[in-house]
Amino acid sequence: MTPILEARGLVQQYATGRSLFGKPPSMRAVDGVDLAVREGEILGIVGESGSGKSTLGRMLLGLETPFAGEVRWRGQPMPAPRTDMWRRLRAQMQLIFQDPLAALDRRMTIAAQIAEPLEIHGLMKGAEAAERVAELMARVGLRPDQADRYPHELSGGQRQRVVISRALAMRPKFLVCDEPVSALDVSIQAQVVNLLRDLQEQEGLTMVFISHDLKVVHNICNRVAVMYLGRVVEEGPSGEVFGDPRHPYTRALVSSIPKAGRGLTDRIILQGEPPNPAMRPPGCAFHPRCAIADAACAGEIPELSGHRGRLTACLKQRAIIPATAA
Amino acid sequence: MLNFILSRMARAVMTLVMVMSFAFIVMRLSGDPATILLGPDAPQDAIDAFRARWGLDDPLWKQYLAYIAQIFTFDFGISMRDQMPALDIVLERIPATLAITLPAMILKLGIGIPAGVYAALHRESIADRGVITLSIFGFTIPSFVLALVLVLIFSVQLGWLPSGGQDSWQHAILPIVTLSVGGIGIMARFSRSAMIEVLGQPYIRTAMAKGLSWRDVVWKHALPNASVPIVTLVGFMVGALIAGAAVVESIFSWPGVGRLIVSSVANRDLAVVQCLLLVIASSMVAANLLVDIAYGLLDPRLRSKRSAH
Amino acid sequence: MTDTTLPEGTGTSPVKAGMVRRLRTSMPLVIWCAVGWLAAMVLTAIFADLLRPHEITAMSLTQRMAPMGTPGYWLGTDDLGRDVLSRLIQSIRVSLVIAFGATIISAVFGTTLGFLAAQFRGWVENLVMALADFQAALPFMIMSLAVLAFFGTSMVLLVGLMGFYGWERYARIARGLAISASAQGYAGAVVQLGAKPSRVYLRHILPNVASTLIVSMTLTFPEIILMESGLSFLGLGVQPPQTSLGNMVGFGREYLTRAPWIMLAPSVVIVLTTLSISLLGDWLRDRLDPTIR
Amino acid sequence: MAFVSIRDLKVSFDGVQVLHGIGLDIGRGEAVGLVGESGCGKSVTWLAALSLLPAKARISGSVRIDGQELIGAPGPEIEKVRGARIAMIFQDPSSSLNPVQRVGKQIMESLRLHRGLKGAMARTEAIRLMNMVGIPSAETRVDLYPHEFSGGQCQRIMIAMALAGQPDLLIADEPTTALDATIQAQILDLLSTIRRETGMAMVFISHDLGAVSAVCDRAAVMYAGKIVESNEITALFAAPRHPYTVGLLDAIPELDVTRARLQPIKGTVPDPKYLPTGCAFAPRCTHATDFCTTDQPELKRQPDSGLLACFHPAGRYKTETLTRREELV
Repeated sequence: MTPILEARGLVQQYATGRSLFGKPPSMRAVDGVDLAVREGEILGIVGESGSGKSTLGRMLLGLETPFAGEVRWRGQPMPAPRTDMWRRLRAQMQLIFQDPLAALDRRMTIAAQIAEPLEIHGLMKGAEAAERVAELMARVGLRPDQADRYPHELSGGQRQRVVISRALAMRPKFLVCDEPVSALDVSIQAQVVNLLRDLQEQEGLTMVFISHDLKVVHNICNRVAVMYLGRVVEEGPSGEVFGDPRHPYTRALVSSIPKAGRGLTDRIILQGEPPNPAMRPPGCAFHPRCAIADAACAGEIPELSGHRGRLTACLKQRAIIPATAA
Repeated sequence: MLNFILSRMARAVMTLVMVMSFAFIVMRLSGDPATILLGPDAPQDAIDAFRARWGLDDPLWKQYLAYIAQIFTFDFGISMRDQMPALDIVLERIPATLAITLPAMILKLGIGIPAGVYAALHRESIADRGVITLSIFGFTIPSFVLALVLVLIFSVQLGWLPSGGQDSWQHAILPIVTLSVGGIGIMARFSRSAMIEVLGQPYIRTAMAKGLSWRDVVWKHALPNASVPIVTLVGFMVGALIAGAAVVESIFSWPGVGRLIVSSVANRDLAVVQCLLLVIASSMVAANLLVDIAYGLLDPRLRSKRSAH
Repeated sequence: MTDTTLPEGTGTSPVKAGMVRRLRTSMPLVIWCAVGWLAAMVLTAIFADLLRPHEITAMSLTQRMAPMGTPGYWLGTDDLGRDVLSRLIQSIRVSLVIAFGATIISAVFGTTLGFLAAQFRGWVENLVMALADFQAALPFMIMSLAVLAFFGTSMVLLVGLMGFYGWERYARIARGLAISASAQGYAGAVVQLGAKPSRVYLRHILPNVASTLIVSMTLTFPEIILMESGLSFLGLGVQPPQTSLGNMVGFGREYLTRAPWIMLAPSVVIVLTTLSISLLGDWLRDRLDPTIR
Repeated sequence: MAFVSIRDLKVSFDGVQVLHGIGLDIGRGEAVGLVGESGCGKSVTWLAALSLLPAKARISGSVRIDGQELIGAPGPEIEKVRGARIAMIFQDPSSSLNPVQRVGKQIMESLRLHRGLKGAMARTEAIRLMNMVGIPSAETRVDLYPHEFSGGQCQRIMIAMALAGQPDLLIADEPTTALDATIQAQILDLLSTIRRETGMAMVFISHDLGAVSAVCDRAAVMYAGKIVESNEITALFAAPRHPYTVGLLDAIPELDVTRARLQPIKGTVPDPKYLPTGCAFAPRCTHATDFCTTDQPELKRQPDSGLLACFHPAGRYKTETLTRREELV
């Protein structure tokens, strides 16, 4: 399958402050990511805070211009943000935010907000638009009587449904969901995850699903990329990556998930400081916390490459594989 | 910390340069600086000499640089009324102004902050309502109305205090009271809301959960945090004091900087006005710099941030 | 996800439909009085020509310094025998026109600059913020005095000058709110739907920040009245034969002992007006926007 | 007798009742989990017990520690309990520490208060505690400010501060919610280690069933201001009986099963202002009958183990539930 969206060598950096003398210090949020999203798949991006996963998501959508590298949508380069071409492209790709209350205008009814993309892109008006809004609301499980409500009158799960239906209004092809269920209660999370799965199947959407919650990512995604300090350290089908993690960071991440009904046994507890993009260690960024790192790891940045049919970025890959095979 | 102070100083210098540019632009827009600084009645040869000296026929950017250089040599021109250097006239008036503004500042802080903090600690009580009401009255009564009412009561009716002049310490009482009332109100109100905000923070709950007595929670945790925003307001207070001095000194015939600015504006003694503008701006900028440094000392988070904003 | 914010819904924001009703149902008496007084002032300003019993410059040499209660001159007359009530009515009009005009100029100017700073960032933002710092560093009164000294006093200049009062506050508020709305908020969401900046700012950000800006206006409005009356009191604002509240107080100051009524009436009007707006602003702030101080 | 015992604790804010009679016993050295979604009252229970709620909260019922009543007790008496007997740590560690005071000083404050340590001795002990909770190079970092530590380290400092008073019971209110997965694992590990070493009791408040089962012996599930089920951890997870507990467990995806559709609980958590008259969970419950919508079930001791408040519990051998759960595996 040809990828619908392709990212090559993406780098993003921000100035972290101002200096009176010399160059202002900068922080690399994303540090060289290659990624291909295939049509109709759900690609998960997991990582902890500071891994650059949200920045990557915004660059994939063209909301931010990368410092280096490029994003191609259906083979074409991504137009610069806030140009007319870019605005037209928004009809095909949409972002779903973590906090639905913040993403909605609290002074507009939800029907007006769902209709907004239709107005912006001049697609339909009046009765036709109202019909489409009603259809969209039904699609995401909102009741018709909620059309005239304001966002604060709805519950968290319902608000996220509004955001989702607004994103779907233009029948987009590509959706980036940035932590869409993290702010929701456990029992509501499952409702929204199921909704996203259904929509993806029925509308043939391509999705990038960004989350720190491995369990949710595993449930919804076909393929997953694990990020650490701005780089992808492991990529593959989600069953394989979570079932048999290869990179030491992925292994620790998978192991850190407490399982209901089981105690704290056989867990890999990572030591050391949490990752800080402003102070990236030399070489493999993970080596200071890695149990199997040696001097070589501090000297060379490992590239994401194939080892026994799996993509990992670890110099010790050869050392791990015999150990697990034995 | 050094970096922090340096960045604040850079900002202070920037502001000063902007004030000078402001004075330059206003001066150029309003007419010929030679007649402005020397007065309309100056003899023609004096005007010509002035023009030659300050290069008024040069391009504007050269004039601007010359103007800045002039200011850095503390040459602000000659007062057209008194034929004295403008700076000398201004400096002569400063002690009188300090004599009323410093006590007023002490009153503002000494009464305003405790009242606001007390109100915040006893929310919804009678004392709280009293503080809110008095503070609103405090800053809605114009200083000139208050001054006249005070004169009417204490000088005209009761005859206890003099209504103007600078002969004894009694003369300073009414100006000081007038100057401080509005500021006390603002200070009390702001301290109250700063304190209420701090009391709602999670670390106050932590301090309570630790087992500290309420008194210790307030003194050791709430007040040090509330002092951070309160200090910023002190910077604004300095500006308000100088502006207030213009009105109050005029009413009470107090021979300070404020009265000087009003009279020189009325007489269009522009060299003095320009000098006053720069002197006042410098003192304001210096006060704000001190406030910024105090701010940095009180809040360790600011110190380590390199960014100026 | 903490439970301490219970009960849910207490912190929710008001919406247009419910707002007016909620404001009306629980207005305390003092706010009613404030609103009543302000309405009276506005009506006085509008119908000043009809309400004035005498011309403001009409001198009656036989009735000089007539005390309050003199038939035909209910608030007395001044040293030239001009009717204090008529002058007061005209002063209310002048002072309110200046204050309203200046408040609107300053709000529009500041908000526009703030939005520009938020939209373009970079050097535009730095310039706006540097100007705001400059404005805050120099007492406005002193700046006004300097400008008036160089240019002389005129009504247009006075309104224009007062229109700069407090713009930096609106600019800071508008910039801050617009940036936070764009970063992770509703404005950012609408931008990524493909909306143009005009739609984002006019349809979304402006209605959302309006309540905060209105609260700021209730803060600057009385301050502008105080500023204008202060300047006029010093003889540097509104010039005779025109009259304003501060101008009247300044004039009456000469006759403090012999004819206190000349300054009394305008003083009371100034105090009641600024007090009413401050009370109303305070109350509005508590009701509309609990998040700002 | 239980070390801390809560009886019929009720709390309301502005006339809206959020706790509807909580009863809970904590034994010495026991680790008890308190599970529930946001707004169910799990934190309010302990904030009420220690009088840490805002003044507008109306509290009734009884909280006893070794027989001493805390509800309505005078301020100084509660202050003697806080920190010394019951310590508490909170969800957001970074904002729970005083930002303008050095962390060492904040720990030493507790040491002076509860153990009378001063000066160099307090400092040495503060460094020892920081080492104990796993702050590297504590000697040099004792004089840093909270913003110079990461969120996970701030939580470690909070724990050190709580340990300074050598409490008998530690209340951990969502201590890992704001932290990343690998840091969460570190803190959970630290809490279990400390409990093993000091033998203090712990109440672990969390919405994360996995985290609770990692550190607790026993757990109580709360819904809409009530405890609906409580049992030993193993029994609770192996054979949940309240439909809400069952629903929560089914709603969480697992890493080691196939990617089947999740089984969400329908509907939303009720608004505390408009609670249903019967069982608060009835509108969302698949087992509910008409009776459930009119009558409130009591929390009753069950024959085998645990407590349960439900008229139609999911039986251990109820085929319907079993098949549903089997589908997942």
